[in-house]
Amino acid sequence: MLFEIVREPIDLRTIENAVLAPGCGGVVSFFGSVRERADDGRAVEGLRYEAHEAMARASFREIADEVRATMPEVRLAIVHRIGALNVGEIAVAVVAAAPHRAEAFAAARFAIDALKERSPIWKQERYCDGERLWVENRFGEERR
Amino acid sequence: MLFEIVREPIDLRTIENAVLAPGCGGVVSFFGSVRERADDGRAVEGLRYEAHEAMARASFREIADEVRATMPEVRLAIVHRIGALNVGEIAVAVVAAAPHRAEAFAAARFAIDALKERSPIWKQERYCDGERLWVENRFGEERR
Amino acid sequence: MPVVRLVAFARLREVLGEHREIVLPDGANVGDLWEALVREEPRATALARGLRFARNDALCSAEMPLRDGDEISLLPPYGGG
Amino acid sequence: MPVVRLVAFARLREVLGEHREIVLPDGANVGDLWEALVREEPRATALARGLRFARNDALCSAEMPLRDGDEISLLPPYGGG
Repeated sequence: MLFEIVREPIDLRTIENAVLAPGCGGVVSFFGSVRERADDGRAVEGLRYEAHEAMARASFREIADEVRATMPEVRLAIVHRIGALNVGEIAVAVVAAAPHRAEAFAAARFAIDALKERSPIWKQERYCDGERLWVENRFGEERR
Repeated sequence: MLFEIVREPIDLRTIENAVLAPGCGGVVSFFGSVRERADDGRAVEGLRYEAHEAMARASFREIADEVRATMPEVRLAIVHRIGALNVGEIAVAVVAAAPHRAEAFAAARFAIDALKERSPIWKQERYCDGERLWVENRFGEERR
Repeated sequence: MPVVRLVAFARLREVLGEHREIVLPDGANVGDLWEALVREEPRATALARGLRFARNDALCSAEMPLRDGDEISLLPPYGGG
Repeated sequence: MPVVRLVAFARLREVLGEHREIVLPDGANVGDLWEALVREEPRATALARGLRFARNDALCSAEMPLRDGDEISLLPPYGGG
């Protein structure tokens, strides 16, 4: 179990190893990386993330507690990177390990959806034309 | 895009790299590994998989074609290992990359469910008590 | 008389062997092949549940006629993943 | 009179600065703090939509009374993931 805000590149294998257990045969990993184009098609140079770090980590633990309330065998890790990220770099990783795959899928999906809704993290898109824009998560409509 | 039956240990990073593309911001990986206990609780020493290799690869490509029919932007990889596997080793990996996470989750889930139902692959569980048993996938009821 | 190559997997491989060639009467189909195998090796009878057949790497029905040189695969219920 | 430490994020940080200390009248609450900030920096008015407050790392309402030494965070709509 691993709940972190990090400033360095995210290594998925380390995160997966943190949740693996001999009883967990199904592992679902989600990672979101910086796309070269924004939703409106504009060329992206990179992103900048910032977070209320203490509250963000607390929100990750709260999300994991909610998952375990309905699926006690799930082991979860949530890691978000902040600072400047280039196109192709990983911004967020969620890994869920469970004895059965249905729970691993459900837990990973719940965790990334909940993170976008309730974790105090902000994203600034930096476009190749020089503009910078704080982009909010919208709900009922997907961004990534 | 990568559709393989392999005899060597599966390296997830290689598979993820095969589907990553600059427009794909969301990646969902599923991997199934050998659990130390069978569903009935018996201690497992290892598994042995075999496959009709040509038909299994063809079934993976067919699954990917079906995914792309409804979600043309999804990039998919499906790799299954055969031969003898120890507890903790990865037997199967499915990686789906898409511009948005909903499609990546849906594609990965569809692919692993379809593989279990229609790919000609067989699993023999080898228990610590010396018994060996060919285990079938059951449907309507989950095994991993 | 067609000569077909038989390939069996998993439990069926253990009972029938992995590969063999079989000579069948003219006009025989895949189901006839299975009947011949069961006559020869009665332990295979118990393995008919969920059995699928493939001819030259494509699933086929028991009614598929056999042609000389066909490769027929016997596929018990799957367990991959 | 309570002295609180203000922490602003994203757009609000760009307008208000990252950290500052603010003295408020006795009995003031978090909403009063926001009103004082908007009077001082009218560009913040446009950023009220979706704004959330936290007091000492826990979300709180605008009615939360301020105490000396509180850290108040201004959280615009989230964009993580």
